[in-house]
Amino acid sequence: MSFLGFGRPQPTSAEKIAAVEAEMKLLTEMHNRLTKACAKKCVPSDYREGDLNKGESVCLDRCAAKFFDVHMKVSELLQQESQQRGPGGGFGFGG
Amino acid sequence: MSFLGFGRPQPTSAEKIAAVEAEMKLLTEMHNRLTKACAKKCVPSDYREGDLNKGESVCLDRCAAKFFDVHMKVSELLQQESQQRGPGGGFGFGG
Amino acid sequence: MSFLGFGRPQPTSAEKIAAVEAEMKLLTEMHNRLTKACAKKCVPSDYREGDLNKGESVCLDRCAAKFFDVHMKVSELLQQESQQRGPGGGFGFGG
Amino acid sequence: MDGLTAAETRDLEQRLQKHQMKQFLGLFSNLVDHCFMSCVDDFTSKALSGRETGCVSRCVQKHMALSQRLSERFQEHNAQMSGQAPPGR
Amino acid sequence: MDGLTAAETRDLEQRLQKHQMKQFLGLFSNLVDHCFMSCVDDFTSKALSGRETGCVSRCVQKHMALSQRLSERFQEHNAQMSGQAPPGR
Amino acid sequence: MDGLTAAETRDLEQRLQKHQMKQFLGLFSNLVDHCFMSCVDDFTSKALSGRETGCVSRCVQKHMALSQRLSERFQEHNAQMSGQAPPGR
Repeated sequence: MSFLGFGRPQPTSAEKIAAVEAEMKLLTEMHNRLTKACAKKCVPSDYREGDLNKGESVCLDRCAAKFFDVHMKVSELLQQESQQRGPGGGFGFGG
Repeated sequence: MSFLGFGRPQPTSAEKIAAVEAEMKLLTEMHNRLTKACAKKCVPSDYREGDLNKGESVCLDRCAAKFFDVHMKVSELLQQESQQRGPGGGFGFGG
Repeated sequence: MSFLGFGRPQPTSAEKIAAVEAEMKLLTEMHNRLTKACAKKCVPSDYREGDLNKGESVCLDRCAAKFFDVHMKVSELLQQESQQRGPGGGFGFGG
Repeated sequence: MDGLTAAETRDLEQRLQKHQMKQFLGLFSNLVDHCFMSCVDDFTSKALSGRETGCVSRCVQKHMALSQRLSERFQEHNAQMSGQAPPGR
Repeated sequence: MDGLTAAETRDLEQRLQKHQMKQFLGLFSNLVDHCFMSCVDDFTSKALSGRETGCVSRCVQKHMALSQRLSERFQEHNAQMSGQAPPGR
Repeated sequence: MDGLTAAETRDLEQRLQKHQMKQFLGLFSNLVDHCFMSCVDDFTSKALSGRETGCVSRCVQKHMALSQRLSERFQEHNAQMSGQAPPGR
């Protein structure tokens, strides 16, 4: 695609589009998981009232903060682990 | 695709095919969710007998009717809400 | 695609690629389900220790064996059933 | 469907067939998982016990019947809906 | 986005729109399933009771508020993250 | 694989790589969700407690070990199956 082939300094348009799309999917997927997890943790499922009360609201804020921290923490742990074990070891589908 | 471009009165074949496919996916997805929900509500998971008994059968029929009603009800509520809040407010992924 | 049309003795490359991809998806999907099921059955979710203990390890091995057996058993039962009822009867999405 | 060429109709059929295959595999997987979780609880042995095997059979049998019955209700509902305005889509 | 032609921008917009539609349908389905499982428990009748209908309304209302609030937290988090090195991807 | 051109082999490799990436992201998400739900229960503060952080670490460690062990069983099973007739597909 790059006419003179100078080491491909720029991603192509198709690659840019694919990257934006992938980013969007990752974000919505994480947003959905956050919502599911924190609804379970903070909101009782009897629905005696329709408004979020103060306690639930505060719980949701803290729950979100903790969810992001666990995300980060698990990501770090998997990176450490994969450096120790090397590729192919440990987590994942052993093809 | 429309050669003389008269305001596109007809969907193209590709659009028709996509619409049939999308309809099919929506229907099977709803069917699967119905089955999952009503199996949980009406059939105990100890499986002491293989046949559906009378009580389970009646429960499944009523469960299906209520599931369709909840579907409709939620759909109406989301429409009301989105008219009140306007686009961008409320439910959904805040980009 | 086959120029002389001799009964298509060989799958095309596109078909081979699709088959490898489908096989891969089936296997990873089954692996994920196995992991989810046996983690639930064998490992308590309080995580007081990080290592798999002896009891958990043995449980996982037996759980895997039983999971494969249930897989086979359900597959056989569905085949029997579909032969008895004929196509269109029983299990599945009734259009 | 109206207005599709033979090639387009074939394309549509292939897509629907692929969709049905996927759907069937999904239902099969769900059934295995559900019957496994409901029926298997003894990990003192590697082989399924008689009780477990029987439970799996009844589980499959009951889910076939259940799925059949709910399909009928679902089709009645869809038939009724298509006689009216489409429901809030 | 920089460096995309008009046709490419349109293509991107269509993909994102399709994605949003899918996302909306997914949230809708989850909401129906969750409110149904939480609110409906009486199978002595075919029609939703007043109690069940009320519960479904409150369930939807609460989930809209909850989703709104978590979206704000999520956006704050993303804004904060993009000011730093990307988080372990 | 036999009979594929170099371009086709590259195409296949790219598809499998994409599949593996997706698979990895899915496992990562499941692990986050599971360890979060299992370990985090105190919402009197915004920061993870020491107990919660420790629990998450052990949860990840145990799931790596578990996943490794089940992968071995799975591969043994597949090897055994491919020596026989394919199981009811």
